[in-house]
Amino acid sequence: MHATARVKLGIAASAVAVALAVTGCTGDGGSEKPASDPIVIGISLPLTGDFAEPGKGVQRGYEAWAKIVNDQGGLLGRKIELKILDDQSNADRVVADYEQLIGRDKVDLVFGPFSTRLVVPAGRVAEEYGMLFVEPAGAAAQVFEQGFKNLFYAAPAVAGDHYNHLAKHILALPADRRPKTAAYAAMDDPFAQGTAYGLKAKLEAGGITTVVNEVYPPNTTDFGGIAAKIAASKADIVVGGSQYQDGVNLIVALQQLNYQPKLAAFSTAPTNPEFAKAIGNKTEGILAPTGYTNKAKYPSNLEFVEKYKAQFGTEPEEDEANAYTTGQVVAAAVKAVGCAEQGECQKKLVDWLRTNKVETVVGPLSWDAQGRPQGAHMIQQWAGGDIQIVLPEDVKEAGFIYPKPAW
Amino acid sequence: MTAPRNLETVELTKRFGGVTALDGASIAFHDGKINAIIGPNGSGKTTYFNCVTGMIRADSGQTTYRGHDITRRPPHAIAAAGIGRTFQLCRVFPRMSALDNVLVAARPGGVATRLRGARGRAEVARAREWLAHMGMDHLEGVEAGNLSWGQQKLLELAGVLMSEPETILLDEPAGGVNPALIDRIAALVRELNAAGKTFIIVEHNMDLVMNLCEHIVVLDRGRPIAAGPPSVIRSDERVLGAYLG
Amino acid sequence: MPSGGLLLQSVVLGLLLGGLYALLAAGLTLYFGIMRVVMIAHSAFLILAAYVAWWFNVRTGLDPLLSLAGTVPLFFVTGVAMQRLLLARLRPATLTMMSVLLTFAIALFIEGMLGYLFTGTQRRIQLAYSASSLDLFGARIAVVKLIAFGLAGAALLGLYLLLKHSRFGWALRATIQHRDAARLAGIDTDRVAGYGFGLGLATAAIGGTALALDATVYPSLHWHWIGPLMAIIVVGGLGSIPGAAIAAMVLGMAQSLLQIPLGTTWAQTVFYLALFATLALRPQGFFGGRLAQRF
Amino acid sequence: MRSVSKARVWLGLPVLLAGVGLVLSFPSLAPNPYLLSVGIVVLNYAVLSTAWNFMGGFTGYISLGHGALAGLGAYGTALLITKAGMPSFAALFAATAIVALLAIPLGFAALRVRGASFVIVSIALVLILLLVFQSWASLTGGSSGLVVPRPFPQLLRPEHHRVFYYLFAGLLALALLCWWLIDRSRFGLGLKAVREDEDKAESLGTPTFAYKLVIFTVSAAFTALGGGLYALWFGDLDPVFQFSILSGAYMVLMALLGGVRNLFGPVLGALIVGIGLEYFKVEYGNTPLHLVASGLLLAVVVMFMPDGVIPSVSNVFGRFFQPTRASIREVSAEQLREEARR
Repeated sequence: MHATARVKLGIAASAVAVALAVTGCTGDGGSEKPASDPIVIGISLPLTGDFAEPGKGVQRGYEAWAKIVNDQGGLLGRKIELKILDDQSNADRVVADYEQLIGRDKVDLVFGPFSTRLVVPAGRVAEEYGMLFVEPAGAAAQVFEQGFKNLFYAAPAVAGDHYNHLAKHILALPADRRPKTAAYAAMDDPFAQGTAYGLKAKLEAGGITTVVNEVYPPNTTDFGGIAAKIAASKADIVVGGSQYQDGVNLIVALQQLNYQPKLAAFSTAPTNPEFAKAIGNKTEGILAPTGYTNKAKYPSNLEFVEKYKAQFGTEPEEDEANAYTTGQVVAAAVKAVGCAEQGECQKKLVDWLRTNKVETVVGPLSWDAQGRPQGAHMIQQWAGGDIQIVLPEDVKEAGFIYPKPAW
Repeated sequence: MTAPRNLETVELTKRFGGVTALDGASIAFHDGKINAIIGPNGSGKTTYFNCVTGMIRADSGQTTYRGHDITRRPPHAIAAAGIGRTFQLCRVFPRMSALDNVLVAARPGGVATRLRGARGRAEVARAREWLAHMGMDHLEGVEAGNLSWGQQKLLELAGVLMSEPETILLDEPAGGVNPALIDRIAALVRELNAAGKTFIIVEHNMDLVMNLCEHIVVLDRGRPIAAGPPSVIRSDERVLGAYLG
Repeated sequence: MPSGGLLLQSVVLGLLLGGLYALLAAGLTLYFGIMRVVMIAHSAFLILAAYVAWWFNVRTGLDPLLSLAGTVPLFFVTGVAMQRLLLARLRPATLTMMSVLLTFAIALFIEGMLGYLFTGTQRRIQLAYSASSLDLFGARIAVVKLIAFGLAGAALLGLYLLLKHSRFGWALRATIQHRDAARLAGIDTDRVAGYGFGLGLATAAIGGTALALDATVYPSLHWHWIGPLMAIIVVGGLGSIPGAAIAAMVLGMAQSLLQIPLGTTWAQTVFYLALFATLALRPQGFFGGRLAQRF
Repeated sequence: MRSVSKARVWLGLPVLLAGVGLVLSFPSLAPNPYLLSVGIVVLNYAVLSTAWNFMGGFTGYISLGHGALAGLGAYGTALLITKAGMPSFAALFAATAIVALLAIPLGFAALRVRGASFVIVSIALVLILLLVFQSWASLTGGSSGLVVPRPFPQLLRPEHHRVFYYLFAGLLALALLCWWLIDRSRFGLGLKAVREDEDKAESLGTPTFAYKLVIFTVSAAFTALGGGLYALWFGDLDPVFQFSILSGAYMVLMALLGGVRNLFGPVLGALIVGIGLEYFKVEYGNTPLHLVASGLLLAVVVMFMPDGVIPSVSNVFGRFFQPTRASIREVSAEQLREEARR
């Protein structure tokens, strides 16, 4: 019997040791830093798990930004140092990460993570520590409904506004050419669903009847049933609120049923470089919104594309650009206010962004009181094996094709 | 044959897939006797025990105990009605102490008693008494799995006795046990029988059965083929035929 | 009221889906029959086979069906090894519970390794005939789905013939019915159990390849298969292979038809509702034998 | 026997007090809020695996679905606050009561038959609740998740952590106390008999089904309390993480690793696995190797030390200090008493 007691003693002893080890190794967190120290920026990104692919894109964007700024002498004369943690696409982790970055590592600034699901919990940590929180990926409506005062979305438009140009174009068609019915299938994801439902609301208001409205969970892989419903409805247009693979699967399933709509719009998936190959090059006429084109003529974008190519060997895509934009936005505020550390400074940065406009690689950005950017996305279309901007008129690279040819 | 009815089954039938283990077994036992069920391997003896104690649900037929229908009652209710049993290959709770093995069987009262400490003074005293009765009082703190085979058999019996049954079903009490211990178990059965307990014993050891039991039922292929005192059974040709196949 | 065309289409899809479910559930219930083991890793092996098929296709450019030549024997051997080296060593008293945990651990291991080797990105085989389909009275049948169904059907038929008409099948069925009796009848039940396990895992190899033809795979996908499969084997009666096959077809069809009024997500709940209803009303399952009663 | 337990108390008490003192003083020792939050996560694990151990430890029924019960507690609490307007802690207790009630029909379906069905139901529970909570967006917020209002909105984050640290510690103490009380009760003895041999227990008059149902309900209630308190602390609920098989599996792993038959087994397991996960994340953060490691650890525990670390270690100690223990069958009562006094 006394063996048991001994074991308990041992357990307690090791618990003490562990606790001491954990507490001991982090004795000095809060000392003041001289001005010549680097500006440490804390970031948590999904480098593994569900959002790993876009997460890595965001990481490249941040790294490109830090390199470009450092090559030009840094910010306020201080070098930029990124401290990136992996949150495994997990909300519990992302909170622990920002907790660690702000509370233990005492970083000077934080940038946002990827995906709406992670932005809200992360934003709350930043909010409760009083940190400025500029994020590259939380486009869904509810991000801006949390009452966060320190949050800004560094992209042209929130999810619901992605299709604004397309909606306007469709509703402006002459009555005899205008589609009558529409089918919607959206992933149950705040962002993907937000884009499709933004368009749905506008088309319904314009008198286009919704004949199918399907929502599928993020892990769906069998799209046979949904495709059967859409094909049976013979809807004039089909709108997919998709991420990447679900969009591919849905399109293949629709093609298996030989469904030929007059217009097909899918978010995110069609802009992926692998997309055409994934659906066997049957891409003809597919539409997609995008917040960024690496052909944009904004001065900072020319610099970004050139230096990004030099650093990574490829052209930047939307995720990279949004991350870069985040860097640009924070840098503008830091330069204007003249400080970058925890405490009072953060409030000043927030106040400056609230009232000013920032030039970025996706164009000039400004925000409302909840941090929503005030713009819309461009619309791209696949034609002849290539994807080009067709809307709005002033930046288009090709003409809008309607009705779309068979796929 | 004037003693009141104890356990009684009418047309008890149980099939496993294509095998009929019990084929309309109608058997009656009487209070205060030491009974035995014998029969060749696979004749349905253990299935009979399992059915009457509710461990297996019979396909058809009826079981009564002292006039009450217990056919569809769960095993714990049948135990509470006063039927205790041991298992073919002795079963104890291997990782509980010998004392706890006996204490488990203490008759639970209401909800309040169940939440009280398991080692109430009265129960522990009674459990120790039964352990002492088996000559095992010095082993009360030992995990049952560490006991010898014979000790486990005795422990199992002590547990059953702790539950204060009126009728005790023993499934091969002499199986795998040395002769000295067999004598001891037999003495114990006689002693308890003298104190009023009824026994029903499934056993292959014919010496034990013939010496110990007053009433013997012979099962063959799931149905009783003979019943009576040892002297009758010994000379019954059907019984001999059943054993010789 | 849904149109006749949609109804027919759903029936066709349900049939095709049910076939795959039937094959996989047969494997899962086989393990249970042999060893009273709930093999949580069954669907993880399914996804593993699908990954192998995908990887084979990406690497060689050959048809993924050819990967079966490698995965089926490999999985068979793995199954035998798993039974003999791991599961047979657990204490019989706690076998059911501990085997669940052990196979769960194996599932985690496979998922983790797949994630490590191939990342969490969703993968899909691109075939020339991916989007092709046949017309059947107005319903479209995708060629890939038809191939998958044919594969599952052939494997199931093979399993049936093996169990009914071979000496090994006889020994296996005897082992499932009554292990002790089988041993008395001179059957080396340990050996039979090992081969039976290998057979079960081989069904996962075939099922995984069939799955890979027309679906997207990612490492954690196996959780979405194990639930319906477990529900199927309980509804069909644990340990009963015909029961599992019938339950699979019925539930697969129900899922497909329920998608029309309820949508994909809610339609999936039919499996779990059937599971709970079965356990509450008829724990031995609707087509099963006595085995299920005590488990 | 009596003297044995007395000796145990005398040796155990200082250790227990030291442990309690350490737990209580941790917030003052932790140099930053991050470590405090790690402490809360470990305490949460300890609460959940102790709650799991009501079912797993006593009856031997292994549930892989306790993650779902915690998720129900979390969502129940959150929904009662946001939709019914209840105060935070009233909602927590109401949600716990609801989950306990829900456990009755669940247990009825799962426990009527033996182990295998129970495991299947427990896994199915996670999967169906994930579907429901993902799909019923109008109520649960769907995949977008649900935001739980802060119970103490005026507190800054470090103070908020401190309050919740003590709340979790209190809940853990309550769970341990209950486990200990049941462990020494006749009810507990009956449950352990179920674990050892269910048929045998029933033949001795233990109403096994009723016992299992009651303990399952208790276990569910504590799990829901843990989950609900976590929701109040964490603030964001996402169905994918609330209804995850992995979280249930971690509870099993922690309890099993520490030792399911010991009061403090799950706590020890939570300490090891909780800190291990944190360490693994720091060292190998950007790979799914933590799944591989968890899988391997679980397999090793199942194959080689199904009774957990505490009995394995105490066996080693036992052999070391009392080489004669192997011949325990013939030890007399005097010797046992002698040993206890030493």
